[in-house]
Amino acid sequence: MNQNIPEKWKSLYDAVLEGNAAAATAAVDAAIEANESPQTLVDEYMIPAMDDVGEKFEQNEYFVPELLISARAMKAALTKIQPLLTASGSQPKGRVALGTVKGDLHDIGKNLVAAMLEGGGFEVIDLGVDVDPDKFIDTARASKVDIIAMSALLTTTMPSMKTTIEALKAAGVRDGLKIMIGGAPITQEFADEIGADAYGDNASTAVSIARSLVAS
Amino acid sequence: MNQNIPEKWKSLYDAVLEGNAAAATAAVDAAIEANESPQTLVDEYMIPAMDDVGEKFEQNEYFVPELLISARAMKAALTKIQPLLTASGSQPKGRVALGTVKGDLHDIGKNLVAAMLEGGGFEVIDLGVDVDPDKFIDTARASKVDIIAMSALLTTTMPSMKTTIEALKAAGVRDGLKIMIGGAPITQEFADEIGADAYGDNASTAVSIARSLVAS
Amino acid sequence: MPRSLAVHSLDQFLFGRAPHPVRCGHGLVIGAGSVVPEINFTLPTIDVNADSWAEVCRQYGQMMDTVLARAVHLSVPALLVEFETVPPMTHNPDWGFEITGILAERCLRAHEKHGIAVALRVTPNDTREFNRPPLLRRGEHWEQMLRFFEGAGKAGADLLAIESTGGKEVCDDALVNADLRQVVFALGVLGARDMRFLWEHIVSRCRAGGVVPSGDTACGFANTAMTLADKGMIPKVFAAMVRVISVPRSLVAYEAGAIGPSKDCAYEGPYMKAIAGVPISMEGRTASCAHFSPLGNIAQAVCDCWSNESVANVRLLSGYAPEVSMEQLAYDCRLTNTALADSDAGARTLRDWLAVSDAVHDPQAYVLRPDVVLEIAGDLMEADTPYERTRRAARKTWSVLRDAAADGTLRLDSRETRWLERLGPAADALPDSESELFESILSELPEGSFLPAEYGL
Amino acid sequence: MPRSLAVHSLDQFLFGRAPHPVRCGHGLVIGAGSVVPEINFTLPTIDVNADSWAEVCRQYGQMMDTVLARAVHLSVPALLVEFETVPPMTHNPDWGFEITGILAERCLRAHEKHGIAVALRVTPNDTREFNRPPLLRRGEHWEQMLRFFEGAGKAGADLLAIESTGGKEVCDDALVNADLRQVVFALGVLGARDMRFLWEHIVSRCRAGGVVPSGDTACGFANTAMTLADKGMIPKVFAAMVRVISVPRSLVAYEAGAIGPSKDCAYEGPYMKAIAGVPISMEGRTASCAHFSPLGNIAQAVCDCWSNESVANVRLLSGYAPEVSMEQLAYDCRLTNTALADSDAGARTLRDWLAVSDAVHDPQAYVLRPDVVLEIAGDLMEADTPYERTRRAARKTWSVLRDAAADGTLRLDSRETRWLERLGPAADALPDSESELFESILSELPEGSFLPAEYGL
Ligand SMILES: [Zn+2]
Ligand SMILES: [Zn+2]
Ligand SMILES: [Zn+2]
Repeated sequence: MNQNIPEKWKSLYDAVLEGNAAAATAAVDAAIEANESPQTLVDEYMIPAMDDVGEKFEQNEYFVPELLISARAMKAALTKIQPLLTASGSQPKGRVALGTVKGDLHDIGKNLVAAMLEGGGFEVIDLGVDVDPDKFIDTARASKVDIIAMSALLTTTMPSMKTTIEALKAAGVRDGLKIMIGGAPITQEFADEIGADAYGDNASTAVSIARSLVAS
Repeated sequence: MNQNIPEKWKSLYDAVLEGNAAAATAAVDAAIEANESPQTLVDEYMIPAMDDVGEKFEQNEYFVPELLISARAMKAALTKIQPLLTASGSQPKGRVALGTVKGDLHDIGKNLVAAMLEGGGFEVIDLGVDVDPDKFIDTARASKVDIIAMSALLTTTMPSMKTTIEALKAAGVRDGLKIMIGGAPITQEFADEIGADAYGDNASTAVSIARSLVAS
Repeated sequence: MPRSLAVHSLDQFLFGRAPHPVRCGHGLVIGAGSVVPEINFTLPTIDVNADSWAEVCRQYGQMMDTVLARAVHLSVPALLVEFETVPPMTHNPDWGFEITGILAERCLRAHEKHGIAVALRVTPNDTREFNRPPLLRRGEHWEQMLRFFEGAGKAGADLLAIESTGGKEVCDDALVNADLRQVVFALGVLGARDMRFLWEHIVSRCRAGGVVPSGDTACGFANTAMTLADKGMIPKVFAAMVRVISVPRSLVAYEAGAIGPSKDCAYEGPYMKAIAGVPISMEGRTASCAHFSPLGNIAQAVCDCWSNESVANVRLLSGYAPEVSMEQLAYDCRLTNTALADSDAGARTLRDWLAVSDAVHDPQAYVLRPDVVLEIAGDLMEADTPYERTRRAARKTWSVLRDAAADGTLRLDSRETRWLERLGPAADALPDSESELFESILSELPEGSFLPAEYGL
Repeated sequence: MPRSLAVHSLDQFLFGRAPHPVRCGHGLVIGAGSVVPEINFTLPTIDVNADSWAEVCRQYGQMMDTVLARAVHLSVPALLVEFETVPPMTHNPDWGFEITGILAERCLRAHEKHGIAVALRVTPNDTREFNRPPLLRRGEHWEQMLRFFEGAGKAGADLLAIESTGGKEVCDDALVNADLRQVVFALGVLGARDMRFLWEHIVSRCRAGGVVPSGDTACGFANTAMTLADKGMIPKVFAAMVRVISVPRSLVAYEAGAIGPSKDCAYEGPYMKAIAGVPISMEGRTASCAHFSPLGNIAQAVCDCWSNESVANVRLLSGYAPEVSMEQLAYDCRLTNTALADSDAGARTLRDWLAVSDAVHDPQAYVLRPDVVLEIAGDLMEADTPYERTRRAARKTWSVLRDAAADGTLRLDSRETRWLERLGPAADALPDSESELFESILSELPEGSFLPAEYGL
């Protein structure tokens, strides 16, 4: 647990931690009114709150539904803050395009990763399921994407990950971004083999992996 | 079963089939005495007998001990015939150097393959167990070897097969010979991956594999 | 619709014996006095396309050969083989039929040569969800599925099954949010309605083609919940409720003419057997190659087929993984069948050990205890419609779990207890009528989450 | 030497309960009233050398982590972990000790955090056979093995075991030739003599190091025979005789001070338990990942630990193979322990079902039937020396199999029957004395097949 949350806007931290969206947006309003820096609110209250939520999940105190409620409170607060951040020239943590690969329809893991990443301050472009390599390429070209995240749950769709990475290379967009992959049959060995930059074995580690990818 | 064994020296065929070494050598003596061609004895009586022994094994009529008794009868007869064959300028079916790879001590499968190959008319150089790549190379250089056969029974010694093939390449002797591999954890996929020419999943298929390798 | 259960007493609720046995394939009878292994296998990592097709065929042939050889080697008297297609084989039914033929031919040969009783169950994919939101009653995917149902028998299938997914588009999110109301809607309203439509089509095609319309599973719903619970993502008490909530939906297949065995991954199977009397396939500890579960032993308690769920054709130290599964299933069935051959009392003793050994550890196991199954099944069959039964399933399961936790026959940690307390009010708040629930859900779900017309709504 | 058996009656011959339980590790007691899972795992395809060492350590750490997590998840109360080294780790004991430390530390942490009773059994290789013919009492390999025995306790081992191989250099050929006399010589003379030498060394080192000297196995002999028989290479009746012939040899370890549990792959274990009263580890259907066997159920009948033999760390659909094995073992042990908790009569019922379900199908299973074990064990303990016991083992087993085949309690096909008829005279022809056999074998084996001095001959 983060011990040293400043008292000043601790109500914002608490609101996110408890998953109270109304209280979170109210706290943001009050802080902005008092001329607090939006970046400070994000970095010193909201993200620490989401980190602590993740910690509670890891420690078997929270279940995912509780974590999603916090992520929604986080998102509500971010929606208020985003225009101010943009105006002040600050960037989101990073932009992630994610999808389940061609031929595969599994939603849940991908959706959880999307929610976790948004809760962690990332901007997420969800491409859905059964995503064609071209769609990943088009997205990488059209938006400044930092990370492409792919999911597959079948041994027969795992090869689509490789195909997609090769297509990204062929299209000349591979070098500008990082690729993370996950899903039940995926292993670190497979990630290495197909040239992905990272592998996550569950949704809750996705945020820390994404952070280290954009930092590197 | 071979139906059309000529009556003339059928006693030789029967002796090998029944694993009677004394009768086999006696039959060889009689045939040579009668000026029969040694190559005919091998091709039309002895090898068909061993093929039928193999067939009986495949059909669950014989066990390996019975097959080995026949192989010993075959070998006894061949020992008589070999000098005559050499004198007449004919060659053995082929020469196989075989061994269990570096780090691995498993004997049985390798020994069975050796016995089967000898029974099938091959000349066999048994290098033993825990065989260093250099020993394979030296043997390939010193004798005109057609096939190198390698065995491994451990997941941790399988990589020695790859190392050995690479060493044979580096020594410049790989191209002149064929490589067959086997052992419990080995698969066709693994054989393909490391560049072996053939994979056998049991000792009784070794002869037909070796024959097709020398024919190709 | 009969309100009484097909299984009249706990004493008659046994593995290997179902009120209405199913005859199929080459001499196979299921539920007639012994437990039959059901072997499943799937491709290792490979892209299924025209280029890889020869290798795909080789893989299936090799898997079937090794599995049959092992079954014969272990004197397995009777075997059910399941071929679950991968989506390209449903998109292109001819591919699915080709593999079906490869497997069926080997089954026939093994039967003729070794006398093993054997049947082939084929399970095409429910590819309707390739549209998002799914088109359930029209479109390319549905047309190809119909083609598959029609042609499977000629291709060599003895039984047809499916893991249908109507309502999953709502259920997925509901599960990760542990939203009981939405799960009840997804299964008790959407799922049940789609099952009625789908299974009437399947049954008519099967009857025309001489194929056994076997069964369905709430796999995409309740097993997803189980897997999420196993990973610590959602409460086990919630997953246990989802399991029972799936019962009225899965029952629709049998009301529409399916005769069993239910799909192996349908852990709601014991309820199907209790209510409809059909033989059931179940999977437990020997399916841990496919997924972990808290039901390793109890799943076997009243099974008629015993399955490994599915295993990819990877190499293990002894041989290929499908052979390994075959051997494990063979031994497990030897044990249950030895107990059955001993005496009914003996079989009941083994059944109860299997059940007791798991039930206290997990609410998902607890709701499969044979006595609990009969109690809850009796309660939900007091109602006449899928929705009303589903509502009863939620309420009754909740109260059963609460009582079990209170008297210690079920152990729950504090996080689970906290959630059990929350779920009671949620169950009580379920509206009386399907239409009332539909109206309120419509307003809370994002536009386009599902297409009401696809459910006749 | 006591001629009476440690297990006095069939009623007392049960799984989970041994006359002399073993206490070891963090709160673990084996044979004291419940069956304990024994989990084993090994590396996937990898060359073990200095370059790959970091990856090797990571693999072992990951395997131990996933296995312990699954055990805790399933509320497994007690667990035995076996670490069987690969030869480079015995050649270089420091490598073996490093992995031992990695595993031991995780076991301790799991015990402290979750209360699971757990112990680590370490099994170095018998690398003496790297010399051909083997040097058994001298040389580099033997020195390193001694170093391993001495240092294992400090490195974190709670128990030490070995799969010793003295006599194997003669046995291998004898097996494929189905030569009974030579097998008797390899096990009853060479093997028994080497066991005496080896185990006196192991026991003294273990006592000095505070480590439990657990047990040995005739794996390289009788399991080789079983595997050859499974592949149709040698007769099953011969393999069954080899199994019992290995008993006097394996017994030497316990006479020399080993206290159990026997090694999992020692299917002669039931004889060890009957005669010496030590708890035994066994492996059956849950070890089919490692090797197939005709003993899937019967192996469990009187086991105290229940093992998966070994599984490589490959990925399956659910997770890694070691986790899968852990889950399967956990459920199997839940079942036996539920029966034990029910009543002694209940446990006997389950024991008998496990035994009966396999015994009729294969002579190798038949000789493990608890009643047959007691009958044969009693007979061979009438003799005082390993050779005389071995000769009795061959003769008695043959007559037991002949009677069983005659009265139909054992089913044999015609090829097996033909071999059974051959093996009787071979057993009868075994000479009265060890020295007589030694002299005649010396003259028939090629020079240098084995070194008599290494056996004190
Ligand atoms: Zn399923
Ligand atoms: Zn072993
Ligand atoms: Zn072992």
